[in-house]
Amino acid sequence: MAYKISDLKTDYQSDWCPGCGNFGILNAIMSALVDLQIDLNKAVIVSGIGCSGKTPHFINVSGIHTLHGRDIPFATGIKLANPELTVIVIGGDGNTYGIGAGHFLNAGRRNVDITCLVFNNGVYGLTKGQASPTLKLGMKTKSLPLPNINEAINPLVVAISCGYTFVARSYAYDVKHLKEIIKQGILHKGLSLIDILQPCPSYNDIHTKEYYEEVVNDSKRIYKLEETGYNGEVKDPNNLEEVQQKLSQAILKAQEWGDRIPVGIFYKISLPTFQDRLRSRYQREINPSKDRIEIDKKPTIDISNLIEKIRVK
Amino acid sequence: MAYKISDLKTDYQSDWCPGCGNFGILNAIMSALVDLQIDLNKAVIVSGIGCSGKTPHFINVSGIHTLHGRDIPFATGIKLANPELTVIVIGGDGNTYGIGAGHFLNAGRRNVDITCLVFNNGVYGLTKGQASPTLKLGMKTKSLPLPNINEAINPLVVAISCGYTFVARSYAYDVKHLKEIIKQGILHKGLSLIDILQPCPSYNDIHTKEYYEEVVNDSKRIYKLEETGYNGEVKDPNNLEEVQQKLSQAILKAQEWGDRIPVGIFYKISLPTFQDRLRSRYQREINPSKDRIEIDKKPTIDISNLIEKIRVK
Amino acid sequence: MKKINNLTWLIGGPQGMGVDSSAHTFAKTCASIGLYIFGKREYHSNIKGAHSYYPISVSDKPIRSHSDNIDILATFDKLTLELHKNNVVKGGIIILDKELSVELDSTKYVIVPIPFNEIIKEAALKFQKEKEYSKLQIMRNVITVAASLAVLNLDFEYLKRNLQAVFTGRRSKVLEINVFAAKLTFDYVHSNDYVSKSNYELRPIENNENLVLTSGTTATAIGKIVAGCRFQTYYPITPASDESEYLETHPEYGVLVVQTEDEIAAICMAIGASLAGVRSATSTSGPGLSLMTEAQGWAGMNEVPVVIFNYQRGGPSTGLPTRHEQGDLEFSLYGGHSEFPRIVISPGDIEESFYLSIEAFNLAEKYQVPVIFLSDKSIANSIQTVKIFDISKVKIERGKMLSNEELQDLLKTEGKYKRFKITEDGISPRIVLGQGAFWNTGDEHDEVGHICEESNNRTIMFEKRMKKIHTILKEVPDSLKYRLYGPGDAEYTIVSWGSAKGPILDSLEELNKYYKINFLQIILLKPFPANEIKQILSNSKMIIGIEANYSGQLCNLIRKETGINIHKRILKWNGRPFSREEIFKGVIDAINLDQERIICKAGI
Amino acid sequence: MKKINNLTWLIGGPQGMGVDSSAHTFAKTCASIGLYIFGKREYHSNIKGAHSYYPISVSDKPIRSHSDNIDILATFDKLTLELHKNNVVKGGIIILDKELSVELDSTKYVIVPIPFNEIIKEAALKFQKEKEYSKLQIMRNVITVAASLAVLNLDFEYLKRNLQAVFTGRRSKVLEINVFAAKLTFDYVHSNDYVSKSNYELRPIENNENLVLTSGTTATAIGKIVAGCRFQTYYPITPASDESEYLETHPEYGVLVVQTEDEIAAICMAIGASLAGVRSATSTSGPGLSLMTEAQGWAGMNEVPVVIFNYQRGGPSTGLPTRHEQGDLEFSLYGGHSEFPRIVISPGDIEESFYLSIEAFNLAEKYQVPVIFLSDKSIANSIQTVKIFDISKVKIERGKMLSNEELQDLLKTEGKYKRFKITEDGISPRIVLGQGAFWNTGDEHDEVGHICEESNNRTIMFEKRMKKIHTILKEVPDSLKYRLYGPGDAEYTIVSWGSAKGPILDSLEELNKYYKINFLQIILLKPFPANEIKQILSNSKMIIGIEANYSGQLCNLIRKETGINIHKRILKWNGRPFSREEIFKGVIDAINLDQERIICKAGI
Ligand SMILES: Cc1ncc(C[n+]2csc(CCOP(=O)(O)OP(=O)(O)O)c2C)c(N)n1
Ligand SMILES: Cc1ncc(C[n+]2csc(CCOP(=O)(O)OP(=O)(O)O)c2C)c(N)n1
Ligand code: SF4
Ligand code: SF4
Ligand SMILES: [Mg+2]
Ligand SMILES: [Mg+2]
Repeated sequence: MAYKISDLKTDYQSDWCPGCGNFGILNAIMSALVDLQIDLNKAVIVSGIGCSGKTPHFINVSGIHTLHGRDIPFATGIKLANPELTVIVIGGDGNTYGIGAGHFLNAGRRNVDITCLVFNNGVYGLTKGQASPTLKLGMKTKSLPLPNINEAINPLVVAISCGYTFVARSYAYDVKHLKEIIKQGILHKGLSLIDILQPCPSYNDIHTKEYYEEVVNDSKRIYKLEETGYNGEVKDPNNLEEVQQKLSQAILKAQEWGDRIPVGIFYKISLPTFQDRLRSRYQREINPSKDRIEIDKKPTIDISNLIEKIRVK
Repeated sequence: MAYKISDLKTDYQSDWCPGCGNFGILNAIMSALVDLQIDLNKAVIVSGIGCSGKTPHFINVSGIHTLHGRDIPFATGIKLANPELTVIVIGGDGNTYGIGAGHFLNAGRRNVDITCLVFNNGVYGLTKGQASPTLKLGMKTKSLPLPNINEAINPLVVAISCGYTFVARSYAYDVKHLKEIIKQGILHKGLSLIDILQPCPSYNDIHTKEYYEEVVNDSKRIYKLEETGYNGEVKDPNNLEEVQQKLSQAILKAQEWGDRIPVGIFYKISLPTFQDRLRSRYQREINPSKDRIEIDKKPTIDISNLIEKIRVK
Repeated sequence: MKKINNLTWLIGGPQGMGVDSSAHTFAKTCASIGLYIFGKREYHSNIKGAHSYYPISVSDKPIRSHSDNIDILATFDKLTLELHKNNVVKGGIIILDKELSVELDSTKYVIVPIPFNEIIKEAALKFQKEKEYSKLQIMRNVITVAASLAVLNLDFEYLKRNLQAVFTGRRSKVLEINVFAAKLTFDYVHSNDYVSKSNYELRPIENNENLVLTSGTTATAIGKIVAGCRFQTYYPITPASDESEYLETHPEYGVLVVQTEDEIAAICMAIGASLAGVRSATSTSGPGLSLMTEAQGWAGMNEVPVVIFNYQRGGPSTGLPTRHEQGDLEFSLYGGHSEFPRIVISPGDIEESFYLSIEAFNLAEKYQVPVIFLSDKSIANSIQTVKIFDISKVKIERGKMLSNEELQDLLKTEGKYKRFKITEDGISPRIVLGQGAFWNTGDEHDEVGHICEESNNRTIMFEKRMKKIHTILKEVPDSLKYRLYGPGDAEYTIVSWGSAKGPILDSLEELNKYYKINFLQIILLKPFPANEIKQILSNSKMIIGIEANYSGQLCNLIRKETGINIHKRILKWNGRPFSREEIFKGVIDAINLDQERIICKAGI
Repeated sequence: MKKINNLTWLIGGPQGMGVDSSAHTFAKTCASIGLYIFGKREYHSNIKGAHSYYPISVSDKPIRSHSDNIDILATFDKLTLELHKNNVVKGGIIILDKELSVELDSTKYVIVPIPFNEIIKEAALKFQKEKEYSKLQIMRNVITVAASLAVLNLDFEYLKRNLQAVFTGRRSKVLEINVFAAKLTFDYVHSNDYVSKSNYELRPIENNENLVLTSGTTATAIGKIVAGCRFQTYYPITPASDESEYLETHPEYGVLVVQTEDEIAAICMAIGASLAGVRSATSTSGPGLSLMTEAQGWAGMNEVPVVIFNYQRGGPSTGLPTRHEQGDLEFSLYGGHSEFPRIVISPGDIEESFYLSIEAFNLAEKYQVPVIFLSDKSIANSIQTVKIFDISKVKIERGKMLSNEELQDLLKTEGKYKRFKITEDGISPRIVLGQGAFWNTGDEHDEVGHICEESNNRTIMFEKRMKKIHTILKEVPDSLKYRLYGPGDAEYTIVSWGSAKGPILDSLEELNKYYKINFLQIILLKPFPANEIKQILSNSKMIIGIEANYSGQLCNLIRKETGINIHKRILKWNGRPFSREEIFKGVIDAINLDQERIICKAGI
């Protein structure tokens, strides 16, 4: 029988601040699971550290709440060890683009089939509102004693330029849109980044719900790419020209910010996942978790060929 | 009196392999210093770990041979502590784009006035030729037992998208071109990345001197951007349209690879450096190394205002 | 008869609702009438809503620890009442919302129900802020404090003066309404005659000591400013970041503070700045310290003075980010592959945090080694009245740094500057970037600083570095190595370190009524002053180790370094610091019970 | 009379010029005639050109260490001659290029000048490769080996057979020319009558032992395959990466090898894979281990079995990347903030590397803890003839893993699966990702795995984890804790660990001619088997610690854990492993000299 959202709730009470955007995201994640009816035993939520990092405790599938910035490597190990698992990764913007940036970038090189959600609130929430790597130069949220001295990075452009095959943005309070994007991210075979604009009412008084939802020049600040005819999907990955064009378009679009903030899928391409590459390297499907390594405590592997090579003759 | 290249040599013998591209780079660095007549007491070369990392030992200015991937943070600390120093950073491609990627990316947010050279040879040289983050998927150098299973990143695009204000590429065996680029990088006020195509004859038999210098379709594979009329420099940093256009142009251009490989300055913009930002934060020039902290072993600072605030009254 | 000027007051409530600021107001007001204060902050790793609380001990004598026994429990939510009421002493006072329906034993407690909503409403009316009624709920804090001070029969003026000091700047526009609400509360308490029911009273006293009321992170930050630290890096982490934020909010003192992308960058930048001749530091807690492991070895290898301020918190891993532990000792001693000289010092309280942070830089520069300043959450987040920092006691010693003239002379006589010149004491004359060329490398190197794999050079250069251990132990004065409190000829010796000092000192007098006991506080943990410690401990019939960790890391260290066995261990790892009652009982038990480990578990 | 079948042969030359392959050919050939081999590889952290060398000890009895004394020095460059000639014994043989003009004392050495160029030319001519003359210089290797074996009067067929084994695949097309050159060399040596001048000879013997000739990294890699390790991560680092590359080049055994972006990712991925039920490991050396500090704590906190293979090399920092040290012990014991249970085991040689790497996974899974397998550069890079790996001895034990059926039963009876259920022995039944929902967090947690800051839970949960220490010490058999060699009732006891075992064993017999000495090798370093070790050591009149580090880390550990003082320490930190002569002399000195530390410095 199909499971419902209520089946996905744990006893563990979420302890986010009232009005936190995370509630919307939590909702969207659970709804996406419900819509897709992902096998609950096979779903894993892997998170980093931060307010965002607490999410797995609130969802009734396996939850691995890891270290600050290391969620992607953990998730990679999990997925490679058992490719049958559906692996969703959750990190804060400080977590993923700050301390975890090296993994964030290098993960692109592998295209492992996991879905990374970044709760982007412009601050280090759980440590009381220091500027995160997505807060722009000169901004002064209520949590900062002085204006931000660092420039922001553009996570979408970085992701596109280092190999992510699904790059999208959504908004915490548009649960419906977010849910759809998450579903597509999960369904996408390959590495997905979904950057989620997440108001943090406690510390970020600049990127608030009101800000994001404000109507500027007669249209909502946040608008949906798909509603403008934008299509980020590469139809034919072998068509270099199309790839080039979609890539440039995505990078350009990702730079739009201010009065108009686009959400949706910026870039999507179907390329061999790490699993596909392993298949050709090992000449078979690789699922280490399925390997029976012992029978009655005796090793199952035959190493006589290896021994033969070093044997003294 | 002006110093010459011979004044820049140390007693310490370089121990690179015969034919290594690093010799050309070493030459270019020394020539750049000579051309600019940088004050030798004020020049510092900071390196990571790898064959590349040994470079400072061969040059007669202060050389800080740091940890694998940590050269940029060390250099940042040095430059901020004493902005009068000329700081040149040297890292391998594994060093800077692999283990050091988190710093590489986040350094862009600060725009500290240092010049980063990356000796890009496609392999982890000093550990015997494993694939580096710039080796493309499926390539099999002579050092690899099996074809590379990871995709490459594009360091130029990443640098541009995370805030580097001078992004260039050059080639180890074109010492003249490389020297000029290094000079411009040093003169540029802000964070520079110079990615240097560096043949590693011991391990990389794909990106060889012969490969780079090959004539394909009647023209040399490596060609100079400036010779094609390309101009990566933003004239007016306040002109958002120009910035946008130059940025897109650079990102597009940086994707060219194969039969035609461009070298030169892809992107250049004049923006406030971290030092400039500090100046406005502290309302004076900040050079911690010039602060006299004691006189006759007595602290020079007056903390009575701070004490007043916590004083029991 | 009323108990005068000696009590523990506790306030609790949901995080983010003003518990801290109430506690500070209460503490400051008490301090302002000449009393001594110790306050302990307990909070969850959560931004809003979880239960936090803050006991403040007040005394007419210096006080350095918290008590498990609450004399006055001030609450404005039910949870606080539930959680803490069992710790209220008989005859204690419970202040609560009049509207809360709870059963409390009024023969045991003096119950003071306060009509929070009525007071707030009245104030709102008076200031025409009825529409902001829900926002005004924040005044529950002031009302709670006012009720407490009223019951204690303190003159309203003292509170008023402190409110004036608190509500400044942006907040000055709400000063008046707060004062008004406080006054209403005072009047309410007085008119309902709770004062006479109270068994406690506060009275202003003469206090000739010049005191400050401050926390460990602030004391350390000020210490850094005095020490001449001009470069500080940090990556946000509880409870360390308070210190960096203090420095950040005081740019006029010229400390360049850099928030880095991670702790690896933090330590590497600090080392870089030090190479340019700047006293530099980084502040962190457990997980951050773990990430600084590799770079510490580089600093050791290249003999770079750099100071890591580590505020221990509950571990391992993320652990209990906002809770106390003294669990990082062994890691601080041995973090990093292979061996290199390093100094580990640990302050025992807020006052020492100030002076020792200055010494940390002196030691780093004199011996050209990385220094770990091992503080802890309890020191970091507690507040205490301590003697005003005496700058005239402070000396800044930068060790063997060559001036430009000295360098020129050296170049003339020796031809070449050798950064790692072999010397008797293991310390080489040092120049900084900008003065002239020198080389560093994480590889083993020759005297000049170039990579060198030759085997004899290795033997000598490794030994040169390690020689500094002997130099340090020879030169560092006893006062930086340890402190001995209590009778010199005691039968029993307590040995401890870090913030356990406070509750130990606070129970030592009482303990000495029963046994002759002294207390050895170890400050220099690495290199370990084995000779001195051995001598002191060998006079003792029974040695009792006290530390807030599972295995007794200091006890183990002492055995390793001196061969002396610590007979009893009083340990605690539930995330809460020792109370003075726990120490008292623990020591009595240690002496009397046939039990090697005594585990303390108090605290909510 | 000639010395038969007992000699040390050494080859040296510029890195990248075939020193290693020459040594392997020589070693294999000697092994193929029934002899025992120990070979030590010494090389610079450099790709091409720096001096490297490789002594091979050959014996008719098992041999486990290198010698400082060279019987046969085979060189093809002058530097090698200069550096090593003083170690050649009187009557030893020096093989060199005839064209080298060097002064050598021919009364002391048997000098065998070889006309390398002539031989190469003749071979080139014969195979019509005159144009490739400079490329053919690589044949100097084969010629040197051929000259050596010829002087030792071994039948050419043995070398030929080994060359056939070496020159396979891509290289088979150069087999013939190499054989031809080797034969020319043999003929040259014979026709110039160097054989009769030689004081050494090799003769095939009957050897009933079934042997393999292998290195530490290979033995460990094969051990992993047998153990069922199916996920291995690494970031390139010397000397560890050889092991990962071995696994990478054998994909048919199904070990998924991932080269990561750094060592932090390496350990985190391995932990991740383990959570999915796969035996997983990562291999590294010092700097990498330093970067794995934080994640170890997470694994400890979440009770995840994961094995870190750490090949110690010269430190601190980058140190001496290709040289030996046993310096990471203390760091392995205490790496990471706060405390968590962990196992540290150390193999003493190549053979143990195989069996212990399997045990490492068993221990990790049975006790659900991170395990550090502490090997070292000497074990990693040495080659040795060891008994063929006996798979029938191997047991795979996965501990308390629940099958799906068991999980269903549990859910029926208990309602809920609790990953961190409190149990007597501290170990909770384990399920893996894919079986059902469970939670992990680096925060302190409740039995289910959710964050929990409550103080009693903390006390209990911390204790639950630490309880495993007792369980481990109780259950692990003595054979995994230590090994005792030599007389049980010895007056003197050597205590050591890791690769120092080889030279100690190789001198023990000789030492026992003078004193009654035994040798205690400690394998399980954490948790420390204090009771067992204490009992063994307390019988001894003098305990002599031997280790390749500066301070004697094991000696210190023993004192910490048992209170027993190690009387003498034989130490070495010049980057080269102990030779058997050093151990012999060191122990004699330890017994006779009034000197606590005996420092060894041999090796180039
Ligand atoms: C290695 C390490 N450094 C620092 C911390 C402290 N820390 C906990 S949460 C956090 C900030 C998280 O910010 P972000 O990733 O943006 O998540 P958010 O709380 O905003 O969701 C930090 C720095 C840590 N847990 N580990
Ligand atoms: C933390 C750490 N991990 C691994 C190493 C080993 N290591 C030394 S050099 C090197 C490779 C360097 O490759 P790259 O940065 O590309 O420099 P190259 O040698 O190619 O110039 C590695 C991985 C190290 N020194 N430190
Ligand atoms: S601090 Fe911000 S991100 Fe964290 S729970 Fe509160 S509102 Fe949400
Ligand atoms: S290995 Fe490659 S990069 Fe390193 S020195 Fe040799 S040729 Fe140069
Ligand atoms: Mg955030
Ligand atoms: Mg490289």
